[in-house]
Amino acid sequence: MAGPDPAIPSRTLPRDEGSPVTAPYLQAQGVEVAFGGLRALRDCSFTVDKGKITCLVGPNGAGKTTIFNVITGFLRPNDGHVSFQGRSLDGLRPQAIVAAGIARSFQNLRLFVDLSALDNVMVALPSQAGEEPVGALFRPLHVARAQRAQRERAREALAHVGLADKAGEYVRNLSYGEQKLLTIARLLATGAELLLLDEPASGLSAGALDGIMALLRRLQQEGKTLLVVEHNTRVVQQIADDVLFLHQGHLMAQGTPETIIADPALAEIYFGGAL
Amino acid sequence: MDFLYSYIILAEVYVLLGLSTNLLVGIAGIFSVSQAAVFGVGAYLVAHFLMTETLGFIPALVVAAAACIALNIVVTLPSLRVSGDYFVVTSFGIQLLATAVFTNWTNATGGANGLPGIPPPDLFGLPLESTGQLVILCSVAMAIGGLAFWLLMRAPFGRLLRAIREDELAVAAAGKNVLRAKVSAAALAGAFAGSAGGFYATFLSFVDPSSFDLDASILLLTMVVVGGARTLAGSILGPFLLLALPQVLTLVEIPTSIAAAMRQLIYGVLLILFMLFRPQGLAGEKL
Amino acid sequence: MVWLQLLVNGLVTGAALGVVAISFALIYATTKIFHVAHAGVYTLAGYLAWSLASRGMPDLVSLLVAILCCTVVGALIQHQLYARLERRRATHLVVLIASLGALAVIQNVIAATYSSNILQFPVPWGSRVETFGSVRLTWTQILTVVLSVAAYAGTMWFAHRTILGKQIRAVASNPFLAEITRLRPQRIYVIVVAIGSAIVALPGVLVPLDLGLQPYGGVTPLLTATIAMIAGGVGSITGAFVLAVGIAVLQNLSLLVIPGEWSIGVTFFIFVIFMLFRPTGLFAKAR
Amino acid sequence: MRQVQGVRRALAAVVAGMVLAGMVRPAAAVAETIRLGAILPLTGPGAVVGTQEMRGIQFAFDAVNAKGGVQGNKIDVVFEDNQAKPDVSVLSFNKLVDLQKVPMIFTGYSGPSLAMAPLATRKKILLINAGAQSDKLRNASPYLVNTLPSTGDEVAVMSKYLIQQGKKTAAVLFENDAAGIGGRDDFLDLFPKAGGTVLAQEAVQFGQTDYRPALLKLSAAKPDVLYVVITAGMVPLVQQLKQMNAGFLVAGTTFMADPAAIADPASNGIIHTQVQIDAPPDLSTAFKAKYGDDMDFFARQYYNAAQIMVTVIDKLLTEKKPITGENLHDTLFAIRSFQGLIPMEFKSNTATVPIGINKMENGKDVTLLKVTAE
Repeated sequence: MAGPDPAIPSRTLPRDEGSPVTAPYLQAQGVEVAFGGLRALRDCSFTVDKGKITCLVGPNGAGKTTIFNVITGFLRPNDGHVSFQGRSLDGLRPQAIVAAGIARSFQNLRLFVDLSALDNVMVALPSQAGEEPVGALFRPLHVARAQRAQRERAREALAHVGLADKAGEYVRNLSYGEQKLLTIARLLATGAELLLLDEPASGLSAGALDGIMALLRRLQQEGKTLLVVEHNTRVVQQIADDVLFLHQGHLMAQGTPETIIADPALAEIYFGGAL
Repeated sequence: MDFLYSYIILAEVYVLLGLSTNLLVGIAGIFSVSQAAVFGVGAYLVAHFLMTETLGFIPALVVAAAACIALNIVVTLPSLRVSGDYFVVTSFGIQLLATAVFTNWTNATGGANGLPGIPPPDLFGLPLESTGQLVILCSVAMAIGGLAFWLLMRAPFGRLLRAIREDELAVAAAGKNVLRAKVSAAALAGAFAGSAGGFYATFLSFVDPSSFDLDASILLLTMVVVGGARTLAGSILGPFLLLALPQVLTLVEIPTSIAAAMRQLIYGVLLILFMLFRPQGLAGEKL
Repeated sequence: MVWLQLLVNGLVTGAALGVVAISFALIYATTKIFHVAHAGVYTLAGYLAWSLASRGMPDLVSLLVAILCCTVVGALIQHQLYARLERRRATHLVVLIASLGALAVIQNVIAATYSSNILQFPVPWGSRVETFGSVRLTWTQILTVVLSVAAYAGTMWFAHRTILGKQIRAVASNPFLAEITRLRPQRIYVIVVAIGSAIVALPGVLVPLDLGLQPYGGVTPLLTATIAMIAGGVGSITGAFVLAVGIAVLQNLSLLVIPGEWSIGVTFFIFVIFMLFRPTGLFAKAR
Repeated sequence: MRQVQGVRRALAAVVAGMVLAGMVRPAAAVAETIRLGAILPLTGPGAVVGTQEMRGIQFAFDAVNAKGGVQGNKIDVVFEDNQAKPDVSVLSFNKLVDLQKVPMIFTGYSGPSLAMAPLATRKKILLINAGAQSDKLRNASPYLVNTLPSTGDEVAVMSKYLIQQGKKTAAVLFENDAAGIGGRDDFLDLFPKAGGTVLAQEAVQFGQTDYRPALLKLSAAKPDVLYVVITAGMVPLVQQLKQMNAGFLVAGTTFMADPAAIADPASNGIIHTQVQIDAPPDLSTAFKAKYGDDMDFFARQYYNAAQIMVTVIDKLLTEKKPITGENLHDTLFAIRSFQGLIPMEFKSNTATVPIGINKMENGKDVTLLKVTAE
């Protein structure tokens, strides 16, 4: 299937008039982040191409999650810029960045455990009627109607990740693998076209691993761009079009999975540093 | 039947307050112990307008609710900046500050003497004097409040607030404006508490600072806890039961000299037992 | 020289308040429980000592027995209430409400046993006056300062120089890590609350020695102490003590510029503003 | 659906709550028991005074009942705790009147009494206040009767006395509640009228017994006299005054006459107005034996008020009139003069009682002179 799934809302941003059409899809330039004395990111620069699956690798503490936090507006960098489709994201709040078309998942999932799977997805659907009190109070019928449509869209997002039959389940009753899929359904519901996934494959059984990788491939085919933090080299080799190697908050190398893995210096850092 | 009526009226006023507390504490997860202060501002404002005959009851109620919306947004602002126990202490501080203002701003509040002789509520110039009429008025108010609460909770807004209570960061990552939702919840809670104050002042025809102190805030919290957090049923159940409890306890034969302390003691024991064995209250969801 | 006497009085009140603050800070920093029932333990200490002293026990014995009893009560609250809640994975809110319940129980057991009259200690030596230049202090006040400073020094020594103190600080900084290293946080928690209760028993006896006993009198000192703890930076014993003294001095001196009825209101107003702009406290270490 | 079910359950429970609330003390009492009510603060900070008031009433009726009651009718008093709060008072009032059918209620505290006054007028229920002295209570309701003079009467007497003694400048220390503020307002009004000047005033919170900052500030104004209107915590007050070694005279109202404070040597030289109400020694002894506390001013006041009710009920029974609030009210004013613990006369809703000026000396409270206020 080519092109975005019609069930999943997708937004594209009008490009800035002046910017050349060739502006990188996602670009980080000289990003600096310091926590107290620790420099988590230093002069970190890279680009991500539209339509690709880009994997972000590097030893623990290399700053992978930190760069996610910077891109999605959870963390203000001390210096440097991030732009998306030629438009600067500097100073934007997380919700504005989601509206611009970038959404992220968390390593520790951060699902709403007291809500059903369906509600978890519905929370993320953009601009719903009755999401503010005035509409909820004074246009109840309109809200109810709109909710029926929204519920359908959420169900489709669930179906997309293979959780169609779990819509009514509470999160705490789902298996870990199902919970990981649910976070992806929640990401899809936001309608973002660039998805930032933080270790989507960690802690999964071999079977579930294959399922996730197939799902990521399918999302790519549907026109999504993926930036994935991943430790598992097998996963990286199988899904990545492009690999960013981060070390001590700095981009060490960028290339295809084959070139990165073949580089003995990087392997030394990666495996040596990890031990 | 006046006793039963006044019990119902008072309970209904507390139901409105319970809804307010439930919105803020149970649903949005902003643990405020200063709701009685907002309640008090509503009561004093309505009292002021009726005593100076500047406004009728309904317009006065609307103005009071609007003022309390603004006020509640201001007093919950620290919760956006500090979290958890820090906000609890800040909120305690706000409550004590409000009590100091009610007690000492004598020109506006009558000070510790309070404001006696507040006229009964009127509907477009028609005064409602008998307790029977007041029961109807307050029942209608409670029904409207309950309906509003129900509508809010079943709308996406309710779901958003529940999600925020669980994980603010995840809500922000889902592209939602957490700040706006919290401020909206605070505003609504202010409207509920402010109008409850209006009904309270006109029913009693007297207000003084002791009705809006820290104990009142804690009583309110207890009502929500016992009734049950986050549900309409719990918000109704709590006030009705807790206001009846002292009456029921008079059935137990204990020496008068210690009866009152014993009653409060049982109250404390109930709180502990509920927290230990039924934190969801009688008809609510788990806190 | 009014200001000098005001300053000295503030230092006396503040020293006692400081001990309340460090006892609460010790408990809060370690267990993360907002232990409101601590106000009850504080009050209980005074009543226990009063019972013994008025039955002819030597004053020092009364004090020591009161401290011992409070230690046991504190340990029981942690072991029987908070630990149970912890096992049930109760939220912060639930624990706080249970603590409020425990406070109500202690206060009303006291009120039922001793009545709610203000009781005076039968110690004639307490009101004897010593003159230092233009400053006049009672023996009780002098004793309060000496013992409070000693309690502060003792707590500092305990926390930094003893093995148990170091273990407590380890658990406070990272309970999970401490668990791996087999420090058994739950056991440490019981010990910490017991020690905190023993410490708070000291001002619990000294303050009523000067100002009389009231069953519901513990809440305001505890809240003020909490404010001192937060403003001083959670985890800093010195910060809590110094800020408590500072607040008491300010409350005393503030009378020179504002009417006394506003002093509590102003304290909390400053605190609320403070929380908006520097929520981590003055003495907090950079993280 | 769950929500709707929950609401239904809640409604059921609400009904159950109402039934429970209505179940209070089944009205199947003995026929010849006369039931009266009392709404007093029995918990919270106000309980200090409320408990004494309750004991005074209970002590009086226990004595009457022990002797077989009033013309064979036992008197039963139902006590309600209002925590000194107006809203609880209104609820308690309606409960006592509707469920217990009481014709009269003893009250104390200004706020609660003012909140109940309109209801008393409407329902013709006699309210007897023997504790609160706010001036607003004088005209709050024809059915609200005060068995003690208001603060204003005491302040007037003291102001005149102070000026006679050549004390022309004053500072005021008052409790920040209805009683204290009322007294302060009276003093600010009446002391200048008598020819004096008020230099400074300072408030303290009820039950807050650290008076030192306020006292220091007031003493800095160098007044001839410090006028004190505080209802609780007298012992710390006199001790702290002694500690300051201030050069001014200390004067107060009836509230000053706390037996523990009088017994404390630090109180030497303090003067105060005293609403005259004495208990004979045997009565005091019996009271102390029963409750372990001295029969203080409030216990005596409510004991006296209870005796007034006994007299009124006795007359009603003799006249074979039903005991209703209206009849109690009318008969009280028909009798007009009572000889209880102190002779008092009801020219208006507020009794006219002699007021004394007392001085605390060596553990005793000595009456210097007696005046009857207008």
